[in-house]
Amino acid sequence: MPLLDIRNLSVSIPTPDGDVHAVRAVSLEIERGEIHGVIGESGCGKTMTGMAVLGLVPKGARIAADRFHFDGEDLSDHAGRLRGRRIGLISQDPAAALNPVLSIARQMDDVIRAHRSLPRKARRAEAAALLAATGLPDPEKVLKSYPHQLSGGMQQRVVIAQALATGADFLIADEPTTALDVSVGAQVLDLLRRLVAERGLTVLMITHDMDVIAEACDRATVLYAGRSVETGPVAGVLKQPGHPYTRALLAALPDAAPPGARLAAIDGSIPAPRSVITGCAFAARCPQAMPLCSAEPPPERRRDAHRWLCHLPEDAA
Amino acid sequence: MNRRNFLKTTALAALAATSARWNLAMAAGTGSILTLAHPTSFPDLDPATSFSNDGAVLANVYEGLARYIPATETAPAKIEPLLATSWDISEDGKTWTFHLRDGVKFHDGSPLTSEAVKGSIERTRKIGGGASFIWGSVTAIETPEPLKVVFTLSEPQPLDLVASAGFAAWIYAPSSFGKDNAWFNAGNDAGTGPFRISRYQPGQRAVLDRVEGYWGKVPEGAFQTVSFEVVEDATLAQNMIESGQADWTYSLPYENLEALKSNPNLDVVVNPSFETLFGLYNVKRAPLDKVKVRQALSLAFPYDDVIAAGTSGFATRAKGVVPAGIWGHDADAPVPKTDLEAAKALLAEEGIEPGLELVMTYSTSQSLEAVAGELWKANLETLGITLTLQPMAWEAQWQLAKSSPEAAQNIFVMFWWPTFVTPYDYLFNLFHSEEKPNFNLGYYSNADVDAKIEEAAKLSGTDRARAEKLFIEAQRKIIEDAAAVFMVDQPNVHVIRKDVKGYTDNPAYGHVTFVNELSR
Amino acid sequence: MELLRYILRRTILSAFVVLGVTFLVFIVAQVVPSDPAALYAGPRPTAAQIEKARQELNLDAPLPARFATFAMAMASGDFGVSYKSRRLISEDLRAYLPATLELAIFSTGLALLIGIPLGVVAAARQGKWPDRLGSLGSIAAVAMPTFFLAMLLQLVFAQWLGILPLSGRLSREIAIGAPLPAVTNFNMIDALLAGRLDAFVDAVKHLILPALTLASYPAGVAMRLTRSAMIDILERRHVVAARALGLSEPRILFGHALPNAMGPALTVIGLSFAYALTGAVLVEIIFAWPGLGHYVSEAILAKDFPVIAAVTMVVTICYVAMNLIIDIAQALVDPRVALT
Amino acid sequence: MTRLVQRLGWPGTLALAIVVLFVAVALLAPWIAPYPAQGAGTPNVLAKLSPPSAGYWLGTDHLGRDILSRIIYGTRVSLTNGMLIVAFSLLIGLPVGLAAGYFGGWVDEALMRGTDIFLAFPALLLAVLMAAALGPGFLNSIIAVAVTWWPWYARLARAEVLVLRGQPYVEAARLAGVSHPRIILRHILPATGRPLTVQAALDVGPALLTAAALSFLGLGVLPPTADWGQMVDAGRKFFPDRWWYSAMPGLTIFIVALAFSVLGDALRDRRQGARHASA
Repeated sequence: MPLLDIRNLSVSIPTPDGDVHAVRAVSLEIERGEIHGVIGESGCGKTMTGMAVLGLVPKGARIAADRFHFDGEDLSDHAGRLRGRRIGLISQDPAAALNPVLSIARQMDDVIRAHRSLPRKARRAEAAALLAATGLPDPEKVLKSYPHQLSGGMQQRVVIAQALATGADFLIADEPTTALDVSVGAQVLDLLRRLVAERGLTVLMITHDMDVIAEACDRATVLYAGRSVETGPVAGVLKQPGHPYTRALLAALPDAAPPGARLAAIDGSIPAPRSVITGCAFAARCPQAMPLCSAEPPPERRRDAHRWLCHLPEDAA
Repeated sequence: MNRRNFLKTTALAALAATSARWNLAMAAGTGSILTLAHPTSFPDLDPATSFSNDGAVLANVYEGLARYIPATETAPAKIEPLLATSWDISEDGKTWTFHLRDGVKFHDGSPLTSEAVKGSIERTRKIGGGASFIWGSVTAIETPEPLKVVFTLSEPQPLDLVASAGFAAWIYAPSSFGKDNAWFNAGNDAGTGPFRISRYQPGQRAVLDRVEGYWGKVPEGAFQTVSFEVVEDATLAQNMIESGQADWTYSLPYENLEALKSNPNLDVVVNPSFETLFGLYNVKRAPLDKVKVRQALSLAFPYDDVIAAGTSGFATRAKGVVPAGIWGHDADAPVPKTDLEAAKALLAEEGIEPGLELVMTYSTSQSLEAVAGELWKANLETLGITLTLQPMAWEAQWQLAKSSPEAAQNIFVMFWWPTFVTPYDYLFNLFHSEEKPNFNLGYYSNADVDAKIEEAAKLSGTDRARAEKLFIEAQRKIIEDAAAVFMVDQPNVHVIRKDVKGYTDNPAYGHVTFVNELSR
Repeated sequence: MELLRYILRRTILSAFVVLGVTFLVFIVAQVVPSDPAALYAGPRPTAAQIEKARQELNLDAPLPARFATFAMAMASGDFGVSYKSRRLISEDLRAYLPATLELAIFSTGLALLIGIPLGVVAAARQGKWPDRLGSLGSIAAVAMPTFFLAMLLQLVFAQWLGILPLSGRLSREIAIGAPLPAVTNFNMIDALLAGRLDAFVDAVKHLILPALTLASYPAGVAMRLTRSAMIDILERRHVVAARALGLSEPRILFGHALPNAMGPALTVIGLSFAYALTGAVLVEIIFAWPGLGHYVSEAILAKDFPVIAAVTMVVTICYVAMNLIIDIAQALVDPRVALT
Repeated sequence: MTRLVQRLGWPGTLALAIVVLFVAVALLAPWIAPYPAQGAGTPNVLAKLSPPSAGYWLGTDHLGRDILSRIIYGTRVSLTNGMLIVAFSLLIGLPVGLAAGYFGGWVDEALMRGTDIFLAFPALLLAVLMAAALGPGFLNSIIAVAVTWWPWYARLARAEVLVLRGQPYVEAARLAGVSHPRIILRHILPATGRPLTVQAALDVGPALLTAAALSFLGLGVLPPTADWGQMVDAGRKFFPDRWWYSAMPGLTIFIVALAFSVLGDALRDRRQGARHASA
């Protein structure tokens, strides 16, 4: 049984001008101990999927799913309880994720106190230990600092330490390296891999960066316009992509391009979030589109554990 | 009603616990405290320069040589001995000899002597502030005996009236002659009166305590302490008198007096005052240089309406400038009645076309003046005259009036009260010719009137009956010339708690309460 | 170091502003259509008395000379004497300024105490009835004419319910019967110094209605500012992060989000304080509160220029000083501001 | 109508209706006041201080004048007051802000430090000081408030200009040698004017409140012209026994100021909404 098991998740946000379909049909199966990458362009619904798992969707948003389970518990009912206990978050921009006007000590302490009843001194020691575990060289000094006094890498480590402090075994890492220098980003990814190995964590890695997928993940899921269009082991997805979108993503990434380059070079734009999509969402941009593509939802194709949704026959991939 | 009472009761019950203790403690003490709520502050407590509402405080701390007691229905007006027991006047009215009361002590313990009297008046004159001009005709003060003072005058003057004035006539201790204004205004005093100032918070209150060994009679149940509270807000003053937080107040809206009259705990004491309201016509500026136009304006004045609307019927019609209660008042003065037709005819005679615009100035702080103006304006509108009402700060109003007849207002509305009780004070100040007018703000000038006022002044010390006749003649001339519109004599309305005994209002001393005579 | 330089710069700027204000007050005073000498000479002066006053007041000196004298006097804290009462203005201020400051500080506290929690709750329950009710209340508070609110409060609490005093600073029982020693002229402090609980309670009771009147407008503003600041902050990532870390909702609202909203809170302190200082003109009249507003309104009626100038100067200096303190506090509270 | 409601929301629409109603009342005062003469100031002594009744819906004042008629006539004074205050303030503030923002440098520095001095005064106090110096009167009280009001517009205008100055078409005009006054008049003023006018229209409410405070202090219009603030003050000494005298004009001020306030909120929300949607 996967730790996280999602089938056909949809999240829609009502607005005066009609519903915004942030997530349309996402399916995810994440096994214990893996780092599972979720990749897609901005607006594809990857962050919203993470938020839905955390139970932090915007007010009034509607969540529906055929299955929405975490370790056997239905997230529709228990997201609030699991959040911060079993499920943790590592935010995109560590500078924004830390409260600018509170000291690190205070912010660490708040988290520890929320989960364990320890005396003050013990909490302080625990905070220092957690910071040390993330590879910060001088935890005591960090504790006395304010966020703006730390470098981006250090901030991200603090954020990870906070996530560890909750005792969560499942972390959602939302673009953990985007705001960082390349070398620092790589260190953070190494840290995450190490923590997964040492502490038996499971990580849902949200990213738009193929390099992150390649470097850090075991398996990956590609999202497009709020749907999961392809999923499978990283090797398969990267080497033998099934979906034309994945192929376009990879093609748009020239070998010479610096790692971390944005995914932007595909012609056309993603469907408007308010639109209703009947067929394949990628049909309008797909170089191989057929009339059938925009009329009917594509069927699932699979090659071992590697699955994707497309009207094109399997061998066309 | 029920609900309100219910809320009130619950709220009171809730508070009872906290406040009961000290309310009880206070109730025991309030009997000997008298609280007077005054609508204005006491700017100057120096007996030499005090010339305002501060007289209300000083009259309980200091005493003059004599005191004026106005006429009642049963008794004529008289001048009562105070620090002087008696006085003599020489044949020519120029030498006045006052015999001082024996055994009177100042608050510092020193005795009252002729030297103290001389010194007080000399200090007052030397500083030259306030009403010190009342001693203007005194050329010499001699002290032949410790209890005998002789005044020599340059011309005959009613020095008994001067000596009983409410300002600048106080006698104070020699030890204070060297003190400056600030010393007095810090709350120090040097009087002979029944009370001394024990605490003074400028702009808020003056608290007076009874002096041991006062020479005069002290009634049983007399007050030990009197607090002069400055309560500018009429609503608050009314609330205080109704709830018993204050024992005496005045200047409440006339409209509210009926309700207060029916309050079983209160007495509403209505008395004529020596304050009169009038409008001086600027006789040097066209078209009010024409008698008939001025007469027309006076005919258009809504005398009865102002009394009804402005004072709820409490005031009385002014009969010339000297108000009722003062000698020289002309009860049969030929004052006009409101008659718009006659006014129209007079205007037509002078060829005044509709569209005439006139400016009336009055003091911002006087609501009765505003009411009079608004009612008059409405009447004049029917005659085609536009009256612009210009409320101003008193100093600014006065300044404009003095500038020049051409630039000044057409009508100057003001109250007048006498510095001491003599018709001369009204007539000389307001209507006697002046090179550069100080208070003759209508620029009125009539040699005949001047002569009558001057002669009457000389006679008022020695032959008051003749003086009175001359004063009345001068007034009739002024009315004939329509130099001013005489609006109303302001009533004195004081509200006092019924359990305070012995209160009488003495209009010669505006809003003064002689606390020594009161008891509870 | 940056903080020091920042403070220095702000202080110099404030000093400059105060000088400008002095000049402006002096200029305005020249427009006053009244004769100071006539006022100074007393209620019903003779021409000679006025002339004497004119000389005493040095009114015939040329304008620049008079400005120099004026500015020097102001700088040395010598406000001269009132034309009307001829009392030393500095002495009067010693009695009136504490009364006004007491009211201003108390009402500022009240405004924050009412406005900020309401703003937090409204933001947390955005769009729900506490938000709607609060927003309506805050708009009403802002639109209510101060003087009318004062009258209504008096009517309800003093005259109908009778649970709070109608006006004044202390009950007469205390003011006359057992006066407080005037140490600071802040009644609450003086009462505590003298160990007089009765007087303390009495002083607080007298403060409530005028302070509430003055607090209504800034409380409304505080509520709206806090609400919008909180809504903004609650959407920020660190709050989302704090939620994801399993922190309790009150902890997030008050422990994490509110400290970020201190900026608006400090703004409100400045605004409320200024509002109380000037609103005092209206409120002190209605509540017979013996403070600067009361003092200056009398002076205005009498065109008593030295008093008007002194009060304007003192209030403006209080106001400028308060703004300076708040700017510095902003820098201290938010560690990032110190660097800008 | 429905579109209006959609745009402003119900409270905003209601507020707009109230504002329009009062403007209409001001324009039509002589025709809709039950007693036009009394509204204009003619006393009616016999009926003084009558409580609200069929004849006098809101009661009468101390000179027997119908309060309703007085309030209706007072609408003219109060609204004109509010409008003239913002108009005068714009007249001073807009040029100052334009000049400061457009020329920058020492002109900016000098003008803005000047406005700082005005802003350093607590506004009402400065207004009271000015009104006291100028003396009471309709125009004087307006000037007194405008003196405290204009620096805000100067700041607003300056901020707008700073944004506009960098716009390519302004740069282009400048490079093409178009004169400064012409650039300001042609390019800057129209674009700055619009947001400022909207702001100013909404400020009529607060301006009216300040003016009411001044006239409450006796520094407003001269009697017998009706004015709300002055009516509240005049009625205060009869309060609470004759509550209608103060309460009716007091409530009127409250309602009008509230309407302006709610309308302002609705418009601001709408602008923000528009920005959100376009983002």
